[in-house]
Amino acid sequence: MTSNIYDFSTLTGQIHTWLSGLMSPGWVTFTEFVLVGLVFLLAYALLGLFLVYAERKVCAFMQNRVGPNRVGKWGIIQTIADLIKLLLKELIPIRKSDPFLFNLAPFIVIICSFLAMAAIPYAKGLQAIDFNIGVFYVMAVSSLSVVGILLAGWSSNSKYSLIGAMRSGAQIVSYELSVGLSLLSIIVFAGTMQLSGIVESQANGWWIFKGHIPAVISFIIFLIASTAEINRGPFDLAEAESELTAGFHTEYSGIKFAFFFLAEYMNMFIVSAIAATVFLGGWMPLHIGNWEGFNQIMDYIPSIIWFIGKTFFVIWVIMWFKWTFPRLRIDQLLTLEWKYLLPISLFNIILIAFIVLMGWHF
Amino acid sequence: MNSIAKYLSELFKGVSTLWAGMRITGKYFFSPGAIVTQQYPENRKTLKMTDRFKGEVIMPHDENNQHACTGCGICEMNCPNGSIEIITDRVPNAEGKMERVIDKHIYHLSMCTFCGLCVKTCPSDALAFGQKFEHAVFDRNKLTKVLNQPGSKLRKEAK
Amino acid sequence: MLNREELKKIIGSLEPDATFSEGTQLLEVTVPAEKLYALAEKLKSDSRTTFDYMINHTAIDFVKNFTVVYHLESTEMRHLVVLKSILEDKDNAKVDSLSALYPAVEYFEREVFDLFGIQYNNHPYLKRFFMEDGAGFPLRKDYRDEVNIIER
Amino acid sequence: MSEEIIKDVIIGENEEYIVNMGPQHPSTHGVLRLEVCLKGETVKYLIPHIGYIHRGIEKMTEALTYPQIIHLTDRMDYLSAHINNEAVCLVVEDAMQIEVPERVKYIRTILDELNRLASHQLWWSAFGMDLGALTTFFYGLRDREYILDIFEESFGSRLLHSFVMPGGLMHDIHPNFQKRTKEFITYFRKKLPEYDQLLTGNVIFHNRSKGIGYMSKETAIGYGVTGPSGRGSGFSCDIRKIAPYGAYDKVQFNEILETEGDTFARYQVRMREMWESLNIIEQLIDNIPEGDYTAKMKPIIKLPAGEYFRRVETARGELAVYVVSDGNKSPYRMRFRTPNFSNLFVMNEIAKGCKIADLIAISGSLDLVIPDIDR
Repeated sequence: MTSNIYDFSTLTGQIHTWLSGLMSPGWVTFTEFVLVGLVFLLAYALLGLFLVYAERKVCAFMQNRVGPNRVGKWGIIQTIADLIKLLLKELIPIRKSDPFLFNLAPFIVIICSFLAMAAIPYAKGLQAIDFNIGVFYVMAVSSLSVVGILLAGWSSNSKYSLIGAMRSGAQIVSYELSVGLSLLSIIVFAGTMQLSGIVESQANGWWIFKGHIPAVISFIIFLIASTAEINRGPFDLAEAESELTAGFHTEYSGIKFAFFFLAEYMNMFIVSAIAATVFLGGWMPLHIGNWEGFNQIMDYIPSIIWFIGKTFFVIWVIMWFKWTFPRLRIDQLLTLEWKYLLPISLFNIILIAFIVLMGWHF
Repeated sequence: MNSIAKYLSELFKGVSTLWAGMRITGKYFFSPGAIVTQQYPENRKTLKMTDRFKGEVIMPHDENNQHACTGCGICEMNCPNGSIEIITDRVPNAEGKMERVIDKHIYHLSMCTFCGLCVKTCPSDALAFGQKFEHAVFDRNKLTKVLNQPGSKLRKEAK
Repeated sequence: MLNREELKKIIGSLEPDATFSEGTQLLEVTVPAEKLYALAEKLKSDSRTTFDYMINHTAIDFVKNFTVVYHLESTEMRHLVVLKSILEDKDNAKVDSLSALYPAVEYFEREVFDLFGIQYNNHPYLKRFFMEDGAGFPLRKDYRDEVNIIER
Repeated sequence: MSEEIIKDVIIGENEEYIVNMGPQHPSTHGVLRLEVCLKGETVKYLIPHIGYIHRGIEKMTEALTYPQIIHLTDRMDYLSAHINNEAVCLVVEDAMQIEVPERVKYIRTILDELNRLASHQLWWSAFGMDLGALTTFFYGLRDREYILDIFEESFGSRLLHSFVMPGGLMHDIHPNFQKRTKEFITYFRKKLPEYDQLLTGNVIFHNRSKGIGYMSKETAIGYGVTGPSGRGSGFSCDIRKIAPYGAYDKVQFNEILETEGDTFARYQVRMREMWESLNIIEQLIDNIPEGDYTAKMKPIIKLPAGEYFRRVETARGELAVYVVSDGNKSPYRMRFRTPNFSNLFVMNEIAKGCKIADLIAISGSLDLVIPDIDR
């Protein structure tokens, strides 16, 4: 049915056969590692820069402003200028800090977001590793970044940082539950944890449409909980600009600060990509049941465009949250999780299990 | 059962208030006409300050390079910050009497708070506010200005 | 709201040592420094006056003496009174703190201490306020600062 | 190990954690330093340290003439600059027994209310930002710009206008003034409901502000907390009602009182005051009588020897000016009882036992302007 979607595995297969003709299998694997790594590094940097720009533009339009418009047309290379500035800035050593952990923390944070990118299916056949436990892997890796944040807060010998880090710890650990449960609901629908499998299972409609109201509820819960997990407003307590100046990265400067900054935006990208993949069909075009003609037309739009479009829609919604709501207090944040989101998502899972048992979903 | 109903109604009420807020920001996101930012250096040509704008203190000169300042020193006396200094000179006039004229009307823009007392109290309306507001310079000394133009004279009222 | 004469009568009965100034905008009561606290306490608790709101407290350096001034208002009856006390000994000026009666006055008193050097008995936290490094008492008339003050 | 040591050292029951908030901190709105003693996230006590921008205005006044003093009062509470100016003028007019023309009274009252509106708008913007709703800042400032433009057209400056002189005004209002003010009223009446939708109704905002920083009426009176902060506790302290000045005795308006005494009550007082200010301006703007813009004044203003005391209601509370004159052209002693000075020190009382985030909300709801505290 999805025959005329371009499959990127043909391209990667061609590259593989071409490389195999040039060198021995060991070197082929090595070269492919390096190539994939380079592509990811490039994509990571470009995406990060673009997301910072997008955030600034989105918030500007919401606030009746123009946003960056000086560097380049519509300020499009503003973030590159910012990056150069950050690269040139002095790395300030903090007295009485733990230098090893202090320097290690930004790398932990950035590596975690980097690792999670590997398992996301960007287009048909375009996925670095297709784990059979893909959802589980992404969740595990992305929640590791709390270690980096805690280290950053503890090692920088600043009270603001420490408070921010402890808040972040409490927050990420508790919201992990809701994220897991809301993803679990779709796993129950799809019957697989493999991300490519989940995408394939949405060939006749996205889960948010197929799964009735429970899927919508779990999508909303996922959005809220993942916003909290990536420390973005209204859950940006770890940074809490007006309370803790900059929270856990108060003491960081220059490129180390840029790492935190970049990781924050990439985490936003990752959770949006997961949301798009699991709930909105990932790279799968909009298919409705067995309307063959409609589905054929939709297939002409390349799968990568579908993926990026959906991901950026979710990113926009997350930004919309941030620029509208006041920040929660730490106890209210935990109340929201333990008294509202968790019971609802547990109830939701039972409902979904029931629906699946009765075969009521499409 | 009652508590569950209360729980759910609270939940929905909360969500609806959140949606009300999001509607506002969403509305502005999709209405680029509401942008209020002024593109400052670009709109310099069309940017016109109001005629009462207190940009700096100036001494208007007419086309004959004449001003109205008699050098009485009232503005200097009234200035709360000492940002006006007047150096007067005595020169003989046509009838041979010594007459007071200003040599230099020194104005320290860096000290001025734009209270308007000098302009208000000037008995001969020699001072006024200029609309220029781009005062940034690299050297502080450039903010000390001599208001009377070189070679200017006191305007003689036609009697 | 009591008028001036009624207030005068009540205050006169509460504190026989009080003297009243004539021809002033508000009713001004001058009491000896050691009786200030007792009078303020009576003025606050007496149901006829109920001066419960301390608007302002400050001091004036009259070269010969310091005068501490308290502006009191009753939030129920909306009448105002000015309490004054003259401290003759300028080098060792001391007055009872009213902070037990009016929490607000604690900070006004710290300010006066900071700017005039008037000591307050029983003050909970009498430390320099604006000028934590201590640079004399600038609101005294004999204060000189060659560097920062331009004499006119 | 004794139980005490276990509590002290291992559990850390009595552990104190002192954080300096300020002088450079995003939410202290100026150079205020709060020495906050924390236990975990809970505030045990706090000590405000002020004086970072103490300029000695009271000392400076002793060397300046009365018209010159006016421009210094702008720099105290810069958000209600006009009302500060008026306070000094009222004192001078009181002392010299000058009857200012009706026109001046009307214009002054309109400007008072416009200034109050501008101040409350900035407060709303900054309060939202303190709580993390960053968009409020731009919406508030966007609408404040209208008022500032009106100010700029009439007085030449936007924030510190020194427009009021003893005996009247510096010059007459701009011909466009009435028209633009009316335009602003219609514009702002449309925008105020948006404020409510964006922040007032928001469930997160309710949770952040309701029941936080409770201040009883007795506390408010005892600490001298005036203005909207005091009225949020039911302390009736509106000088515009108690001792009307300007044209306040000619307009119908209500003193806004809330009795809850928490952060939300203080917020509500200010929001409702904005509506009330619009009402006051609307009543006056069409009825400005014709006449002179200043009373006849001597060129050198000398106050008769004596003591003068006058109070006005600024956007933050009660500003009292106390002048001791010895008959010279500059005051012997001039004292400004500024509203924020008293409003600040109640913080230790009402912020005890709340979280850091609440501390920020409380300091936002008290609407502190630091130069006004330091003078």
